[in-house]
Amino acid sequence: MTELFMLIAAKYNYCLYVILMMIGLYAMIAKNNLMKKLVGMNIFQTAIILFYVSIGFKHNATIPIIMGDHGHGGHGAAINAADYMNPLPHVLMLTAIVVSVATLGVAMALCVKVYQRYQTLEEDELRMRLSEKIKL
Amino acid sequence: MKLLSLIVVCLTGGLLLYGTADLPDWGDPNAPASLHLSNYYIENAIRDTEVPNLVTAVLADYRSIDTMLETAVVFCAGLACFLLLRDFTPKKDHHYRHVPTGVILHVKNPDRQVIVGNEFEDMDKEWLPPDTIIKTVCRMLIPFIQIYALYVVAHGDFSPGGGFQGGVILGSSFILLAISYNLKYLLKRVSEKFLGILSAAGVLVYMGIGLAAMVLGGNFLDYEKYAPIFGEHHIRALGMLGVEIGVGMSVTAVMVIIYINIVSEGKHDEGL
Amino acid sequence: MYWSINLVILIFVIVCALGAIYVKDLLATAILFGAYSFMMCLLWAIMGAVDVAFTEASVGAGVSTVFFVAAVFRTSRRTKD
Amino acid sequence: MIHYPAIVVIAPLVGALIAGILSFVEERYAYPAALIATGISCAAAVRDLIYVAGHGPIAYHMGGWAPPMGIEYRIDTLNAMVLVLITAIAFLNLAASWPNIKQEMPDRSPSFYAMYLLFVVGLTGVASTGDLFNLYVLIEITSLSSYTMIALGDRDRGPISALNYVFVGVIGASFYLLGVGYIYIKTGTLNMAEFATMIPTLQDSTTILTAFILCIVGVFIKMALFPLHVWLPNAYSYAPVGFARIVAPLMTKVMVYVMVRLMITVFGLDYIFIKLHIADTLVWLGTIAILAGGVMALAQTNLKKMLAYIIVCEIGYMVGGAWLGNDLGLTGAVLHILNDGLMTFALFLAVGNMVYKLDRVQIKDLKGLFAKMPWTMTGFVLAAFSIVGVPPTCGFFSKWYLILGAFKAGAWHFAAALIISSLICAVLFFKVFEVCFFESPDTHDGHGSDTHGRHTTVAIQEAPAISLAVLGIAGISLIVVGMYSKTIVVRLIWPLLSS
Repeated sequence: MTELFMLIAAKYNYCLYVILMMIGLYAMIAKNNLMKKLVGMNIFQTAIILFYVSIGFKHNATIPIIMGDHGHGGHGAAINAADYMNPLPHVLMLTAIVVSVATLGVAMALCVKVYQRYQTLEEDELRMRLSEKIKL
Repeated sequence: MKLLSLIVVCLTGGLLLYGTADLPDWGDPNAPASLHLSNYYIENAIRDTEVPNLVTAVLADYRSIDTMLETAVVFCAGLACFLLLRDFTPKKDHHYRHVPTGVILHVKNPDRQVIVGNEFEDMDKEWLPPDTIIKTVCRMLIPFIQIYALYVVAHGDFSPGGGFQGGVILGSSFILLAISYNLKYLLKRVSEKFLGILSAAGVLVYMGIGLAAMVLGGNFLDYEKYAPIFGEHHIRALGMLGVEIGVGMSVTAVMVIIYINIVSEGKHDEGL
Repeated sequence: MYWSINLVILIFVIVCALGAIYVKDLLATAILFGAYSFMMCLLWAIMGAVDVAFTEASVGAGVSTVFFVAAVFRTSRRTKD
Repeated sequence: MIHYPAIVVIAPLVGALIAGILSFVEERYAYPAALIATGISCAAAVRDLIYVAGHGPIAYHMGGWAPPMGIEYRIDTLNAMVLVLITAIAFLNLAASWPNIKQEMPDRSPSFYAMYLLFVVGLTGVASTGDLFNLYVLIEITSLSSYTMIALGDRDRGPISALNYVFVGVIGASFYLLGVGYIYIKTGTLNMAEFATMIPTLQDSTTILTAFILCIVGVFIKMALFPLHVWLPNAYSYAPVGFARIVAPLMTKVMVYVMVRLMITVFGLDYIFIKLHIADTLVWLGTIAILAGGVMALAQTNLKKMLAYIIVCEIGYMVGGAWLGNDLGLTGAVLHILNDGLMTFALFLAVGNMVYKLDRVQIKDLKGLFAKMPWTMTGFVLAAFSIVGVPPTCGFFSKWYLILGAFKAGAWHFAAALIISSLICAVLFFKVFEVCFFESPDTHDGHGSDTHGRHTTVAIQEAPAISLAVLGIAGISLIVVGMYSKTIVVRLIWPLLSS
């Protein structure tokens, strides 16, 4: 049992991002209101960003900004890679956050347009009004 | 329906949890992720680009095509909100408030314009009493937000920050102006045409820097090729600064475009 | 030292996420969604991703909450479930 | 220094930005700017193809950095061919759909062209990038621009189908991003070629297995394979015609190209077919997709919905063919990307002309269309023959390779599904022809047949000349590609599989 606990303790960050992702996925599928689905979508995307950022983390390492004497043309003391965090996941996640905001903005515009046409954002009322429209 | 989705979600969750068993431990320095590529970045970024902030160095120089496509995504979102929501039908009725007496005029036909001078004040349908505290505080606050935003854009090389964050802060200062006063007040100062052109111009600045490198003989977005023009010293840092400014321009304009179109449903008359 | 702060913040994050989904009123969802983004920004600042935390704070907590409230202003505020 | 790989992607982006600015400044020049941009991109893609066919793959280092550090655009025969397909269809479609867009959205057509060009940027980028994360950003550009353009179509159903597409598309793209994360955590690199060299040492780690499953599921969702196709029929049938003509032939086919790229270069054929045992289940999935797509298409009354379900059926061909496990099947799948793109483009061109004139696409409203629109219908018939698989047209040859591959791999169910679906397509299209050809057009409905088929002389209300010209080009290209399919296969596809 302790081996399992050690396994979980060593990688608890990766287990927790799965829980967040599942909350987001559940909200996207099961929620009735379109805006709630949008919140679920954003939680889903932020959970993946959490996974990426926890890849770049190193114990007792500082933030990936090289300050002080190394700064002038690199002739300073040799930079030891172990005491700086991994910059690459941070770069990827800057892009992913801005993509999720852009998608959120477009989806919001679509929600407003749906509300303009059908005066509701509830999935079941929408389905009813859609089927009514076909009959007439 | 809810139970079915719960089962699906737990199933995928279980599969992913099973997948995490083989992952390297969280945060140990010699996990494969932080050995191969990132060590190169940490050790050589200073020598290649003289930019202390590694994230900006990788963002704007090693993987600069990523960031350009990223700015194209932001431009696409701004264009999308313009395309989807903007409707150009003129508004039928207008509300004017006579400032000295507080009488409200409700002008029905659109061609009878009332000059919005010192006496008459233009206002939205859901008229809110003019809250002087919010207006004065915001009027004082906004210039400092904008200066801070420009600092964030310019200082991306040394401290955490850069084009995206600075652009969003600058955009939110305009949004604050629209919230504290009303949307027409903002649109008088920042017209929709200016925002549309600014958002496209930002990405064009980014692209121009890349294409000029191509004309000068290097590959696309290769800042090294500017050396004969701008001198050898700090050439990549200069290239990155130019790119960050382009990103900041387009992100600012797009955030304001999205806000204006969502809040006024495309009619650009009344807002939050 | 990281271990404990991380866990506390992660619990806050999950509570905000569940709250944002289950609360009935959309404006409350918007505020909880902003809190969720802010908690994520704290989490990333602790994990050393300073640029990402800055972006998430300004973009996630800042602008998307404004878009959310603007969209709720233009649509309805009550939700059934 | 050949810059063509960069020009193919950059030209539409410059065009999109200039069209974006022009839509505020000078609305008249937005359309010509868009035309020039796609023209340049198409010329650069053709130059690419000629160069690659001659001298082997190009590796274009973006920003001057070597591959693992910087991003690299690798162009080999496979994606040179797909790039030419994308840019040619983009250019022709832009020329043909000018009247349609003017009719559907008179007040905002310049910005529509800017969004259209962004969609082309995304597609060309997806087809030419050699970096895993860059592929995700490009998929985001394609999906973001297709969400908006789908919502601009039908006033009532457009936004809802676009919103459903947003939710499904985000789940698909995020699964792909998660797969790339699992790859990165295990190997530390994002470059496809470099990851392929690392795969042999990590063959049996579960992380790489989960990474593969996540990437493939993400691509399947974006590709609308059968169980995950729910968003496609609504999205494509309620989209504006000008846009449906480019998203229908290209979006799903480019995703099939991404799947083939993941199979061949990223994960490597031996890892997939020897290590994993999911090849035959995926062939079964392809078979089910073919049959279900065909059956559902039979039940449709709306012509556009019927074509959308035929796309779902075609995707089943390609997925099944690619996973057969032998080179014949893979050749068939890759050739089918090219052929199916052309066929669907020609079909939607014809449908676009009909919608331009009739504005209703229920099958029962298409009475007497042969008389009214002879040229459009000939194009439609040619494309229909190609989908069914009549020899001179290109559809037959790719189906031929797929069936050969199926026999060689002993996948009888797949071969049977191929033949049955050809029959189903035949039934589908003859149902449409019967309505268009034999029922007389303008008699009051109901007992129109008492004039026992006397053809009243009906005024020919043809679609505008430009659309007909493009339809003609598409039709001729169907036959030409059919004729030259042998050379295409030998020169382009086999060197790829041998490596």
